[in-house]
Amino acid sequence: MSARRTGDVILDVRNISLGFGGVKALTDISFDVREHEVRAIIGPNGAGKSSMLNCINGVYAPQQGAITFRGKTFRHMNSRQVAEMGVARTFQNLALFKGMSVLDNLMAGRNLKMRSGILAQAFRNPFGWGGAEREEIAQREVVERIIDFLEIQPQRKTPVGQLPYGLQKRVDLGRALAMEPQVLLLDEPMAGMNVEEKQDMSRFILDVNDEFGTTIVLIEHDMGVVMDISDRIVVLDYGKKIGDGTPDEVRNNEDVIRAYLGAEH
Amino acid sequence: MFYRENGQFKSSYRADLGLFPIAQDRWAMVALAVVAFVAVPLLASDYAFRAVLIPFLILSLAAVGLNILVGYCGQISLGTGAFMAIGAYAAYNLQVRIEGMPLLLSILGGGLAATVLGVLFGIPSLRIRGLYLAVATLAAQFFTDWFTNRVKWVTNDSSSGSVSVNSLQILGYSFTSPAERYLLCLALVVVFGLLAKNLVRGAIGREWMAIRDMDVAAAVIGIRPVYAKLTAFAVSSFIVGIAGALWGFVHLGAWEPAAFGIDKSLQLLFMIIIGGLGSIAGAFFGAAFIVLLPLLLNHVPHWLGLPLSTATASHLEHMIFGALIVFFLIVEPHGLAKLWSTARQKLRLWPFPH
Amino acid sequence: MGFFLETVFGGLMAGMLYALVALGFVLIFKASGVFNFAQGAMVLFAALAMARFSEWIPRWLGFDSLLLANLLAFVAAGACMVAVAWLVERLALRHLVNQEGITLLMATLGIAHVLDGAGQLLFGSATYKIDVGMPKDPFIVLENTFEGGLLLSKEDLYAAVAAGALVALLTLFFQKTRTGRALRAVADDHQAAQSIGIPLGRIWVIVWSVGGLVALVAGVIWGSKLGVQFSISLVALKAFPVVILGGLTSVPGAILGGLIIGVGEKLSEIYLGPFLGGGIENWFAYALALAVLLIRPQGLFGDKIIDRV
Amino acid sequence: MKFQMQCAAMAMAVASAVGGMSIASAQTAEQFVPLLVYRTGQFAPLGIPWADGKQDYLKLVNARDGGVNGVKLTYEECETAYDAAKGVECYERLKGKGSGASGFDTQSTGITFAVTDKAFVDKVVVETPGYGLSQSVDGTVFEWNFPLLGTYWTAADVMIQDITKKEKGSLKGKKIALVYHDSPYGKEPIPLLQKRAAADGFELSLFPVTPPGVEQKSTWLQIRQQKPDYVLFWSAGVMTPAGIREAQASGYPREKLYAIWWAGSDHDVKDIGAGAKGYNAITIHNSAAKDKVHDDLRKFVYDKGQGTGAPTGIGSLAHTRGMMISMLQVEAIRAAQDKYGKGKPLTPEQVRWGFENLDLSADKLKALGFGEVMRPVKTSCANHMGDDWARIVQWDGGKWEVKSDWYQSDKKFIDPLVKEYAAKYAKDKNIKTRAC
Repeated sequence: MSARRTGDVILDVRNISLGFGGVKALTDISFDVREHEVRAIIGPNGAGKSSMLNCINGVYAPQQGAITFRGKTFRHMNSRQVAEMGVARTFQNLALFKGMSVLDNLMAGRNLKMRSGILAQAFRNPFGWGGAEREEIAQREVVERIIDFLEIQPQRKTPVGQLPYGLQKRVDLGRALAMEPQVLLLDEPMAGMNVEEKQDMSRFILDVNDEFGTTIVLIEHDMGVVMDISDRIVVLDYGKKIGDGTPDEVRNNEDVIRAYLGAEH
Repeated sequence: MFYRENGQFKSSYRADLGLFPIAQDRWAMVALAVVAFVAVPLLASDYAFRAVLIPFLILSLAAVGLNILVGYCGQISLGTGAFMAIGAYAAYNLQVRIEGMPLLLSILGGGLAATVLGVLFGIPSLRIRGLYLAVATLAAQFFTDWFTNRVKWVTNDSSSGSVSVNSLQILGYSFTSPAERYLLCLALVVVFGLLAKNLVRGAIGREWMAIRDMDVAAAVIGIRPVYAKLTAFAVSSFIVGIAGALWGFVHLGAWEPAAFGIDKSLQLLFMIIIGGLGSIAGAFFGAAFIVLLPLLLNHVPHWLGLPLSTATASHLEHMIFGALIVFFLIVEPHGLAKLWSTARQKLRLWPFPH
Repeated sequence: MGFFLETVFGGLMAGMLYALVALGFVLIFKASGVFNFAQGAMVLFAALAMARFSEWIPRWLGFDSLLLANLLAFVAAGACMVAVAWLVERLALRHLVNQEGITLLMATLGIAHVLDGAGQLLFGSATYKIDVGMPKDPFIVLENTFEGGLLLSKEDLYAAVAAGALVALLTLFFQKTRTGRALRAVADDHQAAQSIGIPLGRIWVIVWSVGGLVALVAGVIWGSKLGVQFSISLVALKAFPVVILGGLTSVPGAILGGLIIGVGEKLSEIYLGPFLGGGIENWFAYALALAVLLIRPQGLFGDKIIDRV
Repeated sequence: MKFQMQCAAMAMAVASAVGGMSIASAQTAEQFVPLLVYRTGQFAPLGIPWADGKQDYLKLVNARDGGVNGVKLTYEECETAYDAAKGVECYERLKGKGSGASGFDTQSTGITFAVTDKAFVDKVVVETPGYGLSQSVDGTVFEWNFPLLGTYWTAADVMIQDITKKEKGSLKGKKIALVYHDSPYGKEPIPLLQKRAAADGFELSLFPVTPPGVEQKSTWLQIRQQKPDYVLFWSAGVMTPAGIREAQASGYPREKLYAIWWAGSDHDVKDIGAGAKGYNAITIHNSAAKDKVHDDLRKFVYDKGQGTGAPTGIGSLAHTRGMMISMLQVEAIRAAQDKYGKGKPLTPEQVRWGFENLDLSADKLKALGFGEVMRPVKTSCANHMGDDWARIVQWDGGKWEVKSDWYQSDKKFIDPLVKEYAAKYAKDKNIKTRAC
């Protein structure tokens, strides 16, 4: 797989602990992510996978630990900075902008790249004075490429709220891609999909990983998929790390097996 | 039949990004512009101008402003009246205190003053949400009511706290006749309406809507809630402030603080809900609805020659108005704008159902 | 010192009445998620009904006992409020389930218009009298502690007691009765409540009726004090800061909030007002609430909101 | 976006056109009197009897004398609910009816502000007996305003005079408080009172009450603390009973309360009954008195079942005031007819002349049936108020009792204020004053 291309550590999570009031969501989690690899985080429900991503995104502020990104270390992240550093994210249960069209959702992903000030935008005009119009068009072109890539041309102007689930998942991915990320956090991108949709989605993910060399951190329940596409896997259970390694290593890890069987029985 | 999109292919994104992508719409707009700027001034009566068109225009503008905050950015405000008031009083002060201050500048100044207040009272929105924020915005309302009443300086030391403005002049040309005043409002409304439209369809508009729809996700893609919310408050209260200045200067001419009380705030909220949240056009629909409905209800007994006592009539008017509001919210929670667009969709395919 | 206590006491008395109105908001918001702007209109409607019935019923039935008249009038007015609740559920709420909070708020504004119109149409728009024999004259206590003693108004005292009693009653109702528990269940989670077979519609009618009765009591108290006229619908504006201060979903919040606002605005007006030119208590109440919200965005007792993605 | 505006325009064009038809129905020998009223909302309790009185008198004139020299009086009510914007709409709707509106009694300070501004352009009369802008007494600036019989300044002045009398001629070192509706209406008397305080050496303290004033505890606690010798009470609507209640609750003697006429109607105190015993109110007319006009009203209107309100309303303070206001309107028309031709409908300009040349002598008033109700009044080009007469009435727990003789405000305090403020207004609006 793409393992051969993996470079050195880009994202390094050290001893992260997070709690809400009394409830411990994460305890002393550490793992790293290498450039260009596909890194999976698995674990039973409530293992704290999403909370982990939320810490990386700066949605939650962990009580302990630090996160190092490209050598810069943060006690806790600030969403804006994270985004500027090129970390994008999709969400477990769709956090799309329901009222906006597919196009606008993706364009929103480009906002970081847009420079024209509020006045320029207000006085935007067909003649391109002030540059707002030109900028819109430039960004629009990028977005259209993503739309083609994800094959959602026909839905361009539909409000995402009206799209079928599978497509919404794609838009979610598209919005993340629009940020041209170096690291892409995917929170259960295939949850609730049928086989075909899953295949499409895995294809997109791998393409992204290959073509743009984007590093991918993936939370997924479907073991088949995980084992197929990921280079290394972190296993969480009840907010603790119980395993870390290549698919094969993880497959033979007692704790992991116990956790999963336990979770099933 | 004639309202068809097919055959109109967009060869460039610019074409597709236009305000009115469909040719028929563009023509309709041109026609409307002609009517609004030429036909109406020639045809409409004094009453229509002063009691209907001018208030309608000004309130539409205010509604556009409010809609940016509530409809686009999802921050409910019950204090719009306050921002109108600040706009009006600030404009008034600029007029009376600075010799030969151009009217338009005063009005803009009013807008800017309102912007400042708006940003100030927008700060809580960074922490307080939803209905809590809504009620909290009443603080702005009541504080301004008091402020404009109590601080003599605001009313240029008028003994009673009421103020009245002098004739409206721009570059020596004075707007006295209702038609002239209507055109003045129309011009300003069109200008600021278009600016607002530009904002909501651009990057900043997307930030606002993103915050409205899913603020966490918005933050994750790099939108700063602080910036988005405060700009929404700023732009919104700027436009509302302009509207307030017009309301005071053009519609009332002389006013007391009560003219911008909480009733006005609620009235404006009605307009955008009925007209359609998150739609510039909706603001105009809503204003039309809220301005016209009472008048029509009020005229109905006359037309039918019903011998209703004034009191009975206005009580019924109240009830019907309230009932209609509820009715509209039930049948079309997304407002008249939604109805309008659905109608256009249908028209596009007519005579075929799909 | 004596005067300070008088002020505080006055504040508490006023606060009790605000709490009473606020209670109506909270009950309805808890169970139906509606921020009921019509609460004020309901107070007016109830008070008008009470005032007019107590005037008409004796005439209809040809007796003249003030007590009896008031009792019957109270029952009749109560019935009116239940009817209103039923109509509101039937004609509005039922069709607005899971709409945005703001839409519901606007709907209640529409309802408020209807109630204002209907109330004045049915019962008239002049000033009417509610005479439940509240003593009006003040009395003095602790004369030997402070010079001049503390001047207290019996009316306020009775009003506050009545309000307090009602609150206690409601608390019992919620804790002890089956309906009460059902109401709380609904408040906590609509879907869940429905799934275990609690009929939402009926619950709403009940809770709006309770809201109506609270409005009625508030209406009687304010009405017997000021006379019944359109303006008493404006006491609702006094209750808003109370509601958000206490937390939209908390009954004890409404009570405590009421007292805090009551005392806060009186103290501010008397000790701060003179420096600002007076008339500040209105916005001060809101400023106070706002300040608290900045520290606790969900109000003193409201439920906390955590983002989950 | 413009499209919607269009819809509005058209819809309204229709609306106003149809509305216009009812205008068309006016025949030649009719004089139109617009009636701005508020029978709903906050101030309805005052507005209803007032409106009834205004309409009743017009009915009476038509029924008894067949109009003014044969010119029938037509009228139309328009509900303002005391709201400025609504008031403007009413004004616009009615100003053109018949041969033009004979004069607007807006019944509201706020509406008066808004309408005054337009009256200069439209050339219609704004009559504000006992309210409105106090400086509009100055006819050289306010050509179209007529604050007949009195303003808030004259009222405040008379109150002070009556208090001075009670205090054996000197207010030195006395404390007088003004508890007022925190709005232009309530603030109007302040400048006069400050002048008075300076001159008579009493201490004036101000207590604004935020509208609507349902809750005044803190105000009256302050009153109780500072113990002013008298309280002038500039309230409106629910603020009045609320205030009286708090006065009672805080043990402030009602005898020391002086209320402006809008807070001195029967409905303000009736239900409080004994609680308001001793409450003083100033009145612009001899409210307590009945006269021929009341009997005529019964005979020609109510007995025929054409009364506007309930017969019990007749003779109530606000109702009488309403009739008086209509009477002034009618007499203005009559005066104008004498000049511009008897039996002809008049334009607003012509009626204005009538207002400016009102001369209601004692005999004239007697003939009109108002002899007991009010004092003679004579307006002029410069003085649009005419003569101001007012007296103090007191609530004895069941009815109003006349307590004082007629007072007239002290011109040496009023006139300079009027001049000063009128000049300021003229400057702000750059109106060039007329010579009189």
